[in-house]
Amino acid sequence: MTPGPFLLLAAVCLTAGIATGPRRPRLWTGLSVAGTAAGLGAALLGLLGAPEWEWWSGFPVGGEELHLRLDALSALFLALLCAVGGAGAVYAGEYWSDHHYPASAPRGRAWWSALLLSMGWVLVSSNGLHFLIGWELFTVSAYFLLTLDRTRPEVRKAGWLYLAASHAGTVCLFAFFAALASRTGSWELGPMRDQLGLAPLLWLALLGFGVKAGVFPLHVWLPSAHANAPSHVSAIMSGVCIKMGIYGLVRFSGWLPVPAGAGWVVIGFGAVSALLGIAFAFAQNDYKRLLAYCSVENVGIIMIGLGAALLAAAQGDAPWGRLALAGALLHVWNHGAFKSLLFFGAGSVLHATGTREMSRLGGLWQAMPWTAGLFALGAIAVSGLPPLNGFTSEWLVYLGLFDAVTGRGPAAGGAMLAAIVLGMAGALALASFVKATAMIFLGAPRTQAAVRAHESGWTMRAPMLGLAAVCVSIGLAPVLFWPAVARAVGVWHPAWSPTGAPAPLFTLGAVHLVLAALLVAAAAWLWTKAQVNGWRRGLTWDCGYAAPAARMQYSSGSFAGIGAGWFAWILQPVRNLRRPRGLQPVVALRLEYVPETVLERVIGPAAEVILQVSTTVRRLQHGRLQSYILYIVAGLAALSGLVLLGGTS
Amino acid sequence: MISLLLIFLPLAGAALAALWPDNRTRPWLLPAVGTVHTGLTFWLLLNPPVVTPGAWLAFDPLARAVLPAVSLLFFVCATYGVAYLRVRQERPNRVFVALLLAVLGLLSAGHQSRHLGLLWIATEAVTLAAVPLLHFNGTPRAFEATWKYLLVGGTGIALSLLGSFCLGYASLHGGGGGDLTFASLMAQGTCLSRPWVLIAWVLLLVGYGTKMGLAPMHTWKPDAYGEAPGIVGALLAGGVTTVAFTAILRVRAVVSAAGEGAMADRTLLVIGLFSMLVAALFLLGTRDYKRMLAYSSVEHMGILSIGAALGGAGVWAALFHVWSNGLTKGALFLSAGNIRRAAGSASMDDVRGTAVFAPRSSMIFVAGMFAVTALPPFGPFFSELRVVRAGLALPGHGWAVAMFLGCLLFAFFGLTRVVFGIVDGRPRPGAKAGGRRFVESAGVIVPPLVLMGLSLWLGLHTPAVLQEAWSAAVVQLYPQP
Amino acid sequence: MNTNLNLLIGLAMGLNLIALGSSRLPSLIRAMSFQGVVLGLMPLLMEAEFKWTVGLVALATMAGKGLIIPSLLNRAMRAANIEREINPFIGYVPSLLLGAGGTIAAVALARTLPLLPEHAGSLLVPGALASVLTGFILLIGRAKAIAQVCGYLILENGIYLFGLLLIHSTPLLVEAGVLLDLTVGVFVIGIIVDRIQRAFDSLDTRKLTILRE
Amino acid sequence: MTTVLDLFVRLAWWLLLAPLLPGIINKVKAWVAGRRGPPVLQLYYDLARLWQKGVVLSTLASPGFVAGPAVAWVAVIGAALLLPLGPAGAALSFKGDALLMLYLLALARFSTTWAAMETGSAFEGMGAAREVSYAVLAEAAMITAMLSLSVQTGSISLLTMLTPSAGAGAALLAAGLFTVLLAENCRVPFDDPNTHLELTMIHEAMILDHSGPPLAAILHGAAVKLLLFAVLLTEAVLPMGDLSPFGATGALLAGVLAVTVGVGLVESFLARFAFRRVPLLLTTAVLLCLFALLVAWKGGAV
Repeated sequence: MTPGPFLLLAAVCLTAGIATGPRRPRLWTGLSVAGTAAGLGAALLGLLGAPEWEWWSGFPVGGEELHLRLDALSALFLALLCAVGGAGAVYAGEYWSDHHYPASAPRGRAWWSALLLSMGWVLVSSNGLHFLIGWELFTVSAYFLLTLDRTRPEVRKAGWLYLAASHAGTVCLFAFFAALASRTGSWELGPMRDQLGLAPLLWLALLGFGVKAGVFPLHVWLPSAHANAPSHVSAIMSGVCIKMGIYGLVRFSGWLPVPAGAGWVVIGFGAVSALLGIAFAFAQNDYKRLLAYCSVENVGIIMIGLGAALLAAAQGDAPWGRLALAGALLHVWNHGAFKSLLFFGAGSVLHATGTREMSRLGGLWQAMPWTAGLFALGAIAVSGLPPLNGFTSEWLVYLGLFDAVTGRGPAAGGAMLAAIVLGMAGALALASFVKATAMIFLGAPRTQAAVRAHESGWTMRAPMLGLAAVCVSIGLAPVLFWPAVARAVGVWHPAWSPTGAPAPLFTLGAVHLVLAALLVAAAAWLWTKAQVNGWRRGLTWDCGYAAPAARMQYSSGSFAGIGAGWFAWILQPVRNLRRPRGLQPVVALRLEYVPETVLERVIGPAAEVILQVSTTVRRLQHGRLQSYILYIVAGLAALSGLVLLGGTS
Repeated sequence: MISLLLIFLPLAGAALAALWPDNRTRPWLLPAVGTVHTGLTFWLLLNPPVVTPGAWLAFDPLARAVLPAVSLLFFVCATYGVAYLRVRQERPNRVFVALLLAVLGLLSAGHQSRHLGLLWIATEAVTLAAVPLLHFNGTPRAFEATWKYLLVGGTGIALSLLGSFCLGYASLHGGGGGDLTFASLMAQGTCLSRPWVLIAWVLLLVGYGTKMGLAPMHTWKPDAYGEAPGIVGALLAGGVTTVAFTAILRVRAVVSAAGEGAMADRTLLVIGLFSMLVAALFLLGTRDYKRMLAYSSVEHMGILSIGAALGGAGVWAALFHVWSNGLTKGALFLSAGNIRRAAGSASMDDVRGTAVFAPRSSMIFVAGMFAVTALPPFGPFFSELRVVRAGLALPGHGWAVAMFLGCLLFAFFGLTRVVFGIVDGRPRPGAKAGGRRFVESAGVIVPPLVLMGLSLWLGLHTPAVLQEAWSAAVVQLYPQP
Repeated sequence: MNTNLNLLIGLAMGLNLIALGSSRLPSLIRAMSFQGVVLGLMPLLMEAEFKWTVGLVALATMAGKGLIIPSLLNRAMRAANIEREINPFIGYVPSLLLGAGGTIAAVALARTLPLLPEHAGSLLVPGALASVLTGFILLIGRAKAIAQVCGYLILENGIYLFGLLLIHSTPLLVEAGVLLDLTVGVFVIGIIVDRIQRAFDSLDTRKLTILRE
Repeated sequence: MTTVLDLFVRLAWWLLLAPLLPGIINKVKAWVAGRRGPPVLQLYYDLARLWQKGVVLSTLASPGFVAGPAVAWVAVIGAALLLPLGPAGAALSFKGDALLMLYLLALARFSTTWAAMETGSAFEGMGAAREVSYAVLAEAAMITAMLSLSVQTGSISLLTMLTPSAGAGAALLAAGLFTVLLAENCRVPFDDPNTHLELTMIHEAMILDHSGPPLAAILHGAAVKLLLFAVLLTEAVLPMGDLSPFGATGALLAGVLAVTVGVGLVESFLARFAFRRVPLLLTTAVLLCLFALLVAWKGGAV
């Protein structure tokens, strides 16, 4: 039983989805679900020990014959793609319905299928040229999905930023693949660790894929894109698209020889992303931006794992690298699951209230208990707390780092710092998500919009339930998922090919199971006890203040105040403060907004300079013919100079 | 002698058009001649004729590698022309049609001429024939553009003639019998007098480079493309420039036969990169979407000359790019022409939301923009990627490739900025062409669509015969000793 | 025979300087047309015995450069009844100095280039370079369209001069040069007289700067 | 069977012993101040009384308001069970349990802050914000401490990590852990458990609106957490492995007592810091642990 037929079925369904999507929403949903299910089947086959599947076809595309390959590594990412893709398709049916968006919803369905198709193509194609084709197509279809609501200028702006940044990355990949092809003499991809000459190319890949993965400081496009996209698009962009960057990194750091120091660079980027990403997240007031920056953090965690693995591989395949990489790959799944869940939740909040500002929400749990509960679950998972999946993968990464430290190898120092950073990032993530859930769902509604909120329908809740189930099951039974991850690790580095779990995953799973049971039991017990003792509802005591108003609640800005203060050096918050004056102050105001520092403080000025140059140069085309002819003479002179310069051949 | 037929058939068509009485039916001559011409060229492409060594005019491998693209482009533009001229009933099209056909004939002559002087004459003639096409719109802006085109282009022409003289004198000085066919010049090889060859190369590069639109001799381009009808722009960008490019290729072959290949490649590389840089900088700021196309064309001419500088593989890629860029640019020019007629202006400042009132053209325009900025699976992606690969294959060209890619990136920024700037948003009230609604009839939509399709097909499944033709051309330019 | 030829070339070079120095269009046109006639004579001098092709070239040149185009230009001037002042971008004295310096440089440069024995003594190469340079100076330094056309013609005369080096071996190429005159014809008739005049009611190219950037 | 028995004994130790510590602390403070002070068993009485009381729920509170304390309580107990008790070892010990313990404490923090945010009261919000923010530094300190212990012992399992003494860096580690203990358990100088000025409180501010059984769960959980840190500190510093079972038990008890008294003394002699100086102190704790780590690493003793 090979994955081939499943992949074919998936491709057919999704292609049909592109064709039928605009006209036939129901059929499209069916096709998408069927296609992703088939793809998931293929992925599972690849993960559950089917031998690496390869397929050549004589049919050339772009002058290169098709060469598809599905090994455990690509299957791992394919599984994630299919899970989120299917869930998103269902979710979109209600969230971005023809009724609400008659203009863009049909377009959106077609692009969604195109996105899934092209990402799947990237995952299975084993030819540089085809990889690039898929890569570009998925970038562009993501762009058109992101800008579904083109009427809003800020959406267009975010979309353009995304497109520009992605193209910058793509240019690096052009160079990378072209150099690879010109050095190996063919576009074919595959393991080539023995050709040591190729090592330097990995730097190009790091740059190109890093942009897509949203590694700090290459993440500039990410926050605005994820915040302004329709939420199901944010979910797949954050859950899957940026993982394609990770896929590229893992894939090629596994296939190519690794330059010395790459491990240090990767782990360094990871640490920076993890800490600064979550620091930015903590300071946000827009909950979708908060989720976006949190993705930067999680990519950082994954990069820490990958970097540790690279270091280990460089030091004679120390086994702790295997743990770290396994943790990183498992975190790819976990982040995909809970971040999509959170974005779906954010979507239904946005759907219900129409605002992305936490300071305009509050008390939504009464109106939308399902969303609140599921979002809370996602929050616990993303904060890396037991007994959910987030902790499982972070725990593996920790183990890798701790082993590296106890091994006292040359990598110990880096591992120490990484572990400490990981700890701080975890605590900050917890803070951020306590803030997010509390500001959105707890307390009293701060605006009428929050009062009028309503729960979303089943087609939006069902995908969230599915993803929540994934989070819970990876948390409670990590052993079940270990073999898949172990195979992927084995593909990355044959020396680490599958053996038993190096960590007591079974014990952890058992502990999680017991813990979960006890938590539920204790909660129920306390609840009943409270009921038995009898309770009454009363106004929040609030130190005796008689008439507490919603506006008096702790706001998201003040909640983040302390933590954001510590990172003010990088957050560069822009404050607009008007203190109350006089005995009876009429107006008092304290607005704080955290800019995207790298974009607005670094790239913005640089762009200004370039535009200045462009303006200066464009003055030369001032319409005076005489100077045009002078230019010709100048060109003549310059070329003659060039010829005479090195003319002695 | 089919190669002569390729030249004289369109010229005859031109004469017929000049005599044709009826303004309404005259445009049909364009597709009629175009069909036959394209048929002939592709027949020749499929079974190439044997070339007599001394021939002055022949369908040699280089012509075979490029001319069909020009002919194909002309054919599609001709079908567009019918619909376009129907829209422009108010203007007499006698001169326009006749000269379009003449241009086709002269282009065929230029591509096929294997003689230094003949090549120059053909190029000169094309330049002159294109003049009235430029000011078809009859606006003062159009005349200004034409005047600049003539004087700048004329200077270029003059310099290329001087260059031809120098090359001729080099051969004379090297004991040549005054036979100025490229074959015999290459045969003379290192006998050619080196100083004269160097001078000739510089003059010819600048001269034909002016025609091609390489910076800093590109100044006529934005004006001409900005003011000419879309169909003329497409033909200039996809046809006339290619004659100049092939001319440079032929001369370069002679120069490298004279042992100065390295020098020639260096100059080509530098001028190519400079063109791309200038184009990128202009694209970052331009606010006129037709002039934007002109700068984009400058950029792609830069790509061509870089390709020509990168040895056999590079030339192969460049010939590929002649096809892919010509066809894709054609689609862009035609759809831009539609948008221009629908919106009544070519400036970003007064055009917005074309997706609302010209949806199909806008769609093609956006798609073409992505295609021309190397979005797979369209043709330019593959040709440009091959240029990059050829560059990385050569030692010590890393900086050039880096600069090449950087320019591509900035050009992308500029193009997307302008294109999305006009396509998106809410249309301005009352920005209409003479109040008359522009209908996106099949006649003006299908041709650009066809061109996009061709570009796609070229990329996804580059026909073996074309690849073979390009390889043959490379062999002609880089004869194995 | 070379001496006579050099005499004529010297004359042509002198006419370059006059063209650079002349401050009124008519005198510029006159200098240019006289140079055309001079150039027309040269092929006849270069030939030991009369060849009809050469004669044809000579005749065409004299007719084109000496008569037709100057008359067209004069007609254009009258039709456009523009004031005769040239009002240059580059002043007359600087132009003259540039031209003179250029001529000297041309002579110096020509000495370094290898020539066939039969051309060894002739001033053809320096003369050609000098005229080309003069042409460029006029094209760059003059505002009036007609003055620029004259500049172009002188540039082209330089090229023609150079072509004479090849008149034995490849007469066709030289004859092709005559096509350039056609270009000028197109300039003059097609553009200047009717169009620009009508569109801008002036021939001052400083008005032709709508299209920019 | 024995394992079940063992489990019960441990639970008894943790659940029953924990409430003693706050009593002792208060006694020490009273003694220093020359007062008689509340009886040592005061907390037991309070818990018993609260357990019988009814509950007042804020109108805004969701079920999470009651579930939060329960979750926190279970999480803390779970963390405590992972900690070895001198010679008795741990109930369950596996590679990486140290990290699980830290993250169980984090889970407790999450649920208490969550419950605090339920009421929409500004004071509770303030307390929660402080709790989660200072936890960032405390977490860093704890991870560093764990790192130094595992470098010391070459293991990531609490049982083996805590058996020997922390070696050369013991003093530094002790100081660092003690500071973290004060911060994590909201004692002076970070927080004042028995002030009544809400603006200055962390933990107390968070539980303003709790009452009845949930409040009991919170208080008891806090006591267990205090005991947990005391045990951790003691075992990290003292070489438990080298002592006889009785000696070890005695040492453990003595250590815990010493830590408790120490806390009491600190509370009586130190005033609460201004909040802007709190991060400084916590950073010092991190640095202390970091130095301990470096000593353990470069000390090269394995």
